[in-house]
Amino acid sequence: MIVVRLERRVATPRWIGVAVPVASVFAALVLAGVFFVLTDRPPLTVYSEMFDAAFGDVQGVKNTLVSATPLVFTGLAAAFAMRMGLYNIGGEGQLYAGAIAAAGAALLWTADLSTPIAIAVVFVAGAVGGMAWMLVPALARALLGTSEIVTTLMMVLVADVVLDYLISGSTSYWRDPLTIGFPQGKEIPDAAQFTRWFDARITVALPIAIVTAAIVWFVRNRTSFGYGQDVIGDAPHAARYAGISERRTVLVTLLVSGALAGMAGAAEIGGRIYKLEPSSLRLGLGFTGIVIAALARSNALGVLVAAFFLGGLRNAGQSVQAVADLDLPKSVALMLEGFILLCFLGGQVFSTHRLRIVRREPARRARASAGASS
Amino acid sequence: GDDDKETDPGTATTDGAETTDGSGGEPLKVAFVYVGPVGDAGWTKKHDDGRKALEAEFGDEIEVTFLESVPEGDEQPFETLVDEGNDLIFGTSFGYMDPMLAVAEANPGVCFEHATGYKTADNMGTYFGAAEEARYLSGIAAGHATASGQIGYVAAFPIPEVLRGINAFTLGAQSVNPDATVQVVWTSTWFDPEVEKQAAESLTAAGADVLAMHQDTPSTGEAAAEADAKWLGYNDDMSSFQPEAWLTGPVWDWAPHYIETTRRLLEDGDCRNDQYYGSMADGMVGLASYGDSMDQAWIDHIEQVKATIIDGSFKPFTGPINNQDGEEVVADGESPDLGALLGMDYLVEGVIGDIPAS
Amino acid sequence: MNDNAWIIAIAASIGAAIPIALAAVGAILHERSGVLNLGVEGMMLIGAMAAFLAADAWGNVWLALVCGVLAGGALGLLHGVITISLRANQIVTGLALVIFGTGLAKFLGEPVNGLKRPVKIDPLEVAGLGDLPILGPVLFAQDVLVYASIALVVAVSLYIYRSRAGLALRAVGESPAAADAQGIAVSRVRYVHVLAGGLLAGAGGAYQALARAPSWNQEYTINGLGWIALTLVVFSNWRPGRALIGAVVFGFALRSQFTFQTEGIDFPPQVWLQMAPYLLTILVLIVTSSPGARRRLGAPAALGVPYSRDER
Amino acid sequence: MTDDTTVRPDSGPGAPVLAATGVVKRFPGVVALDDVDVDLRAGEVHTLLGENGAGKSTLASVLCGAYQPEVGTVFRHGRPVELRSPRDGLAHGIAMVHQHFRLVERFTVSENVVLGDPQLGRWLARGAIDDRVASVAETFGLPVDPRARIHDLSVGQRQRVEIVKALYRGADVLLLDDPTADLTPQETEALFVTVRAMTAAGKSVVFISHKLGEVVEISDRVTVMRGGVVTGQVARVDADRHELARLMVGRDIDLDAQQFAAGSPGSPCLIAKGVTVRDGEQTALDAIDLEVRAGEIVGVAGVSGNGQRELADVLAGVLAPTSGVVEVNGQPIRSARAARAAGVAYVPEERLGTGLAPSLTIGENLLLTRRRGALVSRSAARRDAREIIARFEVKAPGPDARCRVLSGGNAQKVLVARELAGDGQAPKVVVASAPTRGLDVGAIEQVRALLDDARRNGAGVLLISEDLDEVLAMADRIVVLYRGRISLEADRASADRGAIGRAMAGIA
Ligand SMILES: Nc1ncnc2c1ncn2[C@@H]1O[C@H](COP(=O)(O)OP(=O)(O)OP(=O)(O)O)[C@@H](O)[C@H]1O
Ligand SMILES: Nc1ncnc2c1ncn2[C@@H]1O[C@H](COP(=O)(O)OP(=O)(O)OP(=O)(O)O)[C@@H](O)[C@H]1O
Ligand SMILES: [Mg+2]
Ligand SMILES: [Mg+2]
Repeated sequence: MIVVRLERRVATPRWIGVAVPVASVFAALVLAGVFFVLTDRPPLTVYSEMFDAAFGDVQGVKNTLVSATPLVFTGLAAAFAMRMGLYNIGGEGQLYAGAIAAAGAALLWTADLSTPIAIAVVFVAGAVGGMAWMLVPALARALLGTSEIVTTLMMVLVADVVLDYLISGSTSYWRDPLTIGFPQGKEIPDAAQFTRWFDARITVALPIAIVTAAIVWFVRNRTSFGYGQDVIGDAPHAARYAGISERRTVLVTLLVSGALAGMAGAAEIGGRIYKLEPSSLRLGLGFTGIVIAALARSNALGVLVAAFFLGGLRNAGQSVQAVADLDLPKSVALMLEGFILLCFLGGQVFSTHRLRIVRREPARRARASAGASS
Repeated sequence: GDDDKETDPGTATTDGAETTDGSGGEPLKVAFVYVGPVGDAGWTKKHDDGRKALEAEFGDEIEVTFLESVPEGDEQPFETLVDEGNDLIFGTSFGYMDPMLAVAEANPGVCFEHATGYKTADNMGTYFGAAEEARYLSGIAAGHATASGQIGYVAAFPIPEVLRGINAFTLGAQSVNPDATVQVVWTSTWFDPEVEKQAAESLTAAGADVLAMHQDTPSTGEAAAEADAKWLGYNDDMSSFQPEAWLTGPVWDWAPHYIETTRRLLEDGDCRNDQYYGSMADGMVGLASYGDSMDQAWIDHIEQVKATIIDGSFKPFTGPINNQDGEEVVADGESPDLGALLGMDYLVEGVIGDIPAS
Repeated sequence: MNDNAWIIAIAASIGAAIPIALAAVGAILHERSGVLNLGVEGMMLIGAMAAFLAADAWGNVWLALVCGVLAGGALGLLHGVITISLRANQIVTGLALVIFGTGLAKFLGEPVNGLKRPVKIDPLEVAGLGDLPILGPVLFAQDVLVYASIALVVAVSLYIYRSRAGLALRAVGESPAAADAQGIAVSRVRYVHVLAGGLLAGAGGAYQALARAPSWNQEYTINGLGWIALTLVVFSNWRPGRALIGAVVFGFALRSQFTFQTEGIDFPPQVWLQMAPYLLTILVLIVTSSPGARRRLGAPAALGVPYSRDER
Repeated sequence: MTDDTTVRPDSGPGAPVLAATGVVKRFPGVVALDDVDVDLRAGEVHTLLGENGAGKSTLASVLCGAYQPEVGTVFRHGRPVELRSPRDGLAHGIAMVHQHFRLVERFTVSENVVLGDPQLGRWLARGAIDDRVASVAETFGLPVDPRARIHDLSVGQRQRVEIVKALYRGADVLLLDDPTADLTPQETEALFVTVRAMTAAGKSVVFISHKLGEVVEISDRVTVMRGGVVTGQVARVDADRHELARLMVGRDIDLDAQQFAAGSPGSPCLIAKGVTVRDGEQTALDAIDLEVRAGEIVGVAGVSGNGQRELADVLAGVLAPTSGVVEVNGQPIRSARAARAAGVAYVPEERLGTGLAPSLTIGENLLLTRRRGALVSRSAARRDAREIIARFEVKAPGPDARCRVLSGGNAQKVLVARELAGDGQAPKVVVASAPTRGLDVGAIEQVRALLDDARRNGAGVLLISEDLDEVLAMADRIVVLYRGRISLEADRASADRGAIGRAMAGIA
């Protein structure tokens, strides 16, 4: 009898690290291709159009960079926690909270400030907002061991309600009292609106995102704190033994994770939306951040790559609608994203395991060969 | 594709800067940006119907694309459309106002038309219409149809556009049934079948036997049908959803405006930048088909009032009009100007329910 | 005060609770086996979409329901393959499933977007009892799936707590190694219940599409119901009966905001009603985190942990 | 590679009830079982004896169906059977009590017992089930409350539940994997009574252990394993501890290990006063007073589970005592950091998971107890790792190898080297828990020499070990820990084996 088993690899060959993701994406494209064929769209044309839209020309790349910017922050937020075995599922909510705080701070304080200080105010406020939204889940996890997965998720749903409440459910500070049409947020002062570069919406948020990624990488890999995270993530007993405070590390890690997601909200407010605008914030950037962290295997520099890739995919979904003849809905990007993710997650096992075909001798023959008398 | 960039060598010289020439050269590129999906059965669908009519009208002379489910407040979709060489861009949601204005100011060579807004530029106009005229007529239908005198209104957000609709509707109902009351519940949604159905159910539970609505889903009709009540739709002719409950409802027809605006650019190179307010007279606003439960006498009455609205001899908002507190807001014989209409911030006498959070 | 309005509000919240309750009960079975299910929203959407497409194609409401259920089950099975056989991270896989389900439902549902629901599951008056005061509308004027769902909740409760298979299910979720040593096929138990979770989420989605939403809309037909179902799973401490009650209370909390409006009552503010279920769930989680409470309450002990007999 | 003493499966009278031949089982990177033959006769207790990692658990798992061998056959009553899962094993009347209990904590005793029983009705009748479980337990003199929840039970009670589980399923072959590891002497004795009752009832028992003494007491036959091969098989009548030890370790060893010269103690460097540790109702340490002087080794003897782990943790600052104080050279110890700062080195009982983080590299693990600033240098750690690998002959692929892949002995070398030789300065106090458990002789000698060096350099050493011989060979003074109290204190010179043994067993 032949049995196929998964067996843990003793060592992971280097090529596996490249081959598995590449094969996963390829498998995803083939599987999604089936659905394109079923709906009478030539898959290769679809893919080449999407690639063109996202990465094909300067404008596409610019737009992709713009889409990728907030994703870097939310990706870092998820990755920073995930690498030590914590799951911040609530990046979406922390992003809203960060946006609320950033918009509020910008409205309150930045009118008379110089641009660099205004930028700092926006980002610091965003980080504080995201951190505040993480406070209850982080404290509950650090002090009581309450699963952060569900609490952070619940906080997303709460943030969603709050966001609507501030703009269309109340006459809050964020709402523009002068608008006579649909309820809208107040526009933040010019000083807090990030300058655009390269004739695109690329702003200071992009370099800040890249520097943040580098800092996160440094903290994870070069500092004592990052080392403590590694130890706790791997062996909490060893951490206790070495006098590394699990409580403190978990608390700080989750709060920083919340702050990073909040910075995504700040980047959106200062770099793109300029006011608190619920429908414009609700793009699932926080949830996509978790996906990015998974694709990047929690590596801060990998987050940059994965964010660029998914930013491109989203951007392609938006643009490809306008391609005549293909009749592609916007949802194509989401569908592809789903296929790629599932294939990637399913394929991950092959970087830690290999398939082994075990041929088991049938009992009778083995007995005969054992030479027992009967 | 690449083909349209290759110009026939023979016509290359004559085909110069005149992109809006319309004959022979590149087609005029027109784009639409929708807030919902094209199949939302309401607001976006009507705009998309307008787009289709536009394509049918001009055929090869124009090339039309659209983006759907585009979040508000974001400039990128408009920039992308400009980059793709569009000459005329329609944005069909209020929340596009500021992004469109910003992109319009940065791209003076492109024409923008924004629905429901109030900000304009040299190359950006707005358009909307007097839905209150059709609202008033549908109020007449409700006034006739209600037996209990209790009418329900599933309202969206407490903004002038919606308040105008409720008030016109109430005045219409009271014109045939002076004791009729209009109970309002607010959903804070434009499109949420579940929430809107629950809101509608709460109105029938409170005793309403006719329901009107201001959202894009036919949920209110479903709730009405389940409670044996009557229903007035909005946006599109929704009669097919619950024919037995259907009375009528205000509908939009954006096609004439889209065709006219495109024609001006295509033929005269004229980029509209006015604040256009359409009406029943010019076809932007209309009344949907009448349902089977409408009495012929009611229909005749409505048609008669409709004629006076179209010929301009009657305005739905004609004083004296009192607000909920009984204070006079429009004096006898007067009618509010466009500015007052667009900024309406009160509910008239006979409406039950508050304006929340304002 | 109009008593009738409140009675009707309660009756209506039962109908509104059904899709959530079905999905929540499914997720309870799913998670009782030790596999975390963050993908409910995706499974519901796929179920709703398949039911609608089938209704559109064949016009038979029961056939459509079956298609919705099966589509949800297919997604459940996919979840099983990736998390049980391929041992992928259950948290990320669940979220991936939401993205996948949403993307696929939107993509495949594109042609019917905005179309009127072709057929409908209608309320069933139980032999005139529907006209009884108070009880009539609440208990006897619901549709057949409401009764079926209530029966299902009872059956699932009995199954989990009183049956041999339920004992095995709980054991697998608490300690797969213990169950394995006693001869229980851990992977099979997990697959069966992950599938059940998908089927029921599909049923919830299908019900929403066939009984509640008047037309198919990719963005709004499900619109967060899956997350609410997940909230209920945690809130109910993985107990089906409490999840059903929770769903009705939850439905009522949202529904009552309109009855407050028609009754002219200002309190409580909508925003609190809307946030209450989530804040309460956080509170429940925190309260049950104490070591004492955790011994009896709380998530299945092995929730989220892949099992493999010969790997340590 | 089998000894000629090994018995082949046989049919006919007196035939083995369970046997395996030619079993090969591999794990990634390890051959856990290499052509192993074993058999079990009706009514006997057959012990598998071997060091950590010898393959005992793996073999038992093959016999009960939990693992499938790559090659080899399992015979039941002389007939080949294919056991694809524990379910097949149970169906053939074979049940295993695992080294780490397999109990559902939130379930009641009877729920755990009936779990997976195919004969159980479709619906559970709790009363009837409880009665059945109670009656099975009674038959073999195993008192358990069927309605109690597992999380309320002690280790010994849990083990009884495990055995009841096997008996309830009607197993007549029981595989007990290291059942005495965490038991008190009384509990062990009670277990032996049960085992004898079972064999008297015609059941057969495979007993796994690495404790020579109890092996000789309970077994009818002993199969000794080392490195995945059977190195010999002995009947009880012939059992000789030296011979068993030779088979187990692979060469002659001197059971009365090499004696170390006594030190010359100075002033007290580690002082514990009235240290009490309570966890809920259980008292792990009860008002312990202890003093270790510079330049001496104090040996702590005792059966594991009598408070050793808590004592070590408290002294190293890892665990805060409920009451009492610990001082090192006059400084109070209130945290692991404070202890490190005061010069305490600690080799914990659990090397992988506590002493070392399994997924981190050797280099990274060297950083664990070093003084760390805000930044860490992993490259410097890698240099140190290279040095340690060379100096202590650690068998490892390199400094970047994850500690998970090191064998037990090599992992221990890394750990001890870090604690005793690392960080540039010699420790002032060393707390070492079971530092040589499961190591081969060469490694044992190296580790003991390091401890002796520490003493010579003036450190006060607390050596906690289950191995009385080790304690007697190394310690200047001996204390015996029994149920969280010090039941005996003696100088090496005056130490009497018999008295110590009695103190360990709590016999006054
Ligand atoms: N699940 C597993 N995966 C990988 N290697 C394993 C596994 N189980 C056992 N091994 C390896 O197989 C060998 C034999 O292990 P086994 O657990 O059978 O030893 P043992 O004799 O029971 O030891 P102990 O006395 O420590 O319980 C060891 O080298 C061990 O590292
Ligand atoms: N999980 C694992 N992954 C990879 N390799 C492993 C694993 N476990 C053990 N090994 C390898 O298998 C070998 C045997 O390990 P094991 O723990 O059985 O050694 P051992 O014979 O007990 O040695 P020692 O006497 O030093 O404890 C080791 O050299 C180690 O490299
Ligand atoms: Mg073992
Ligand atoms: Mg070993």
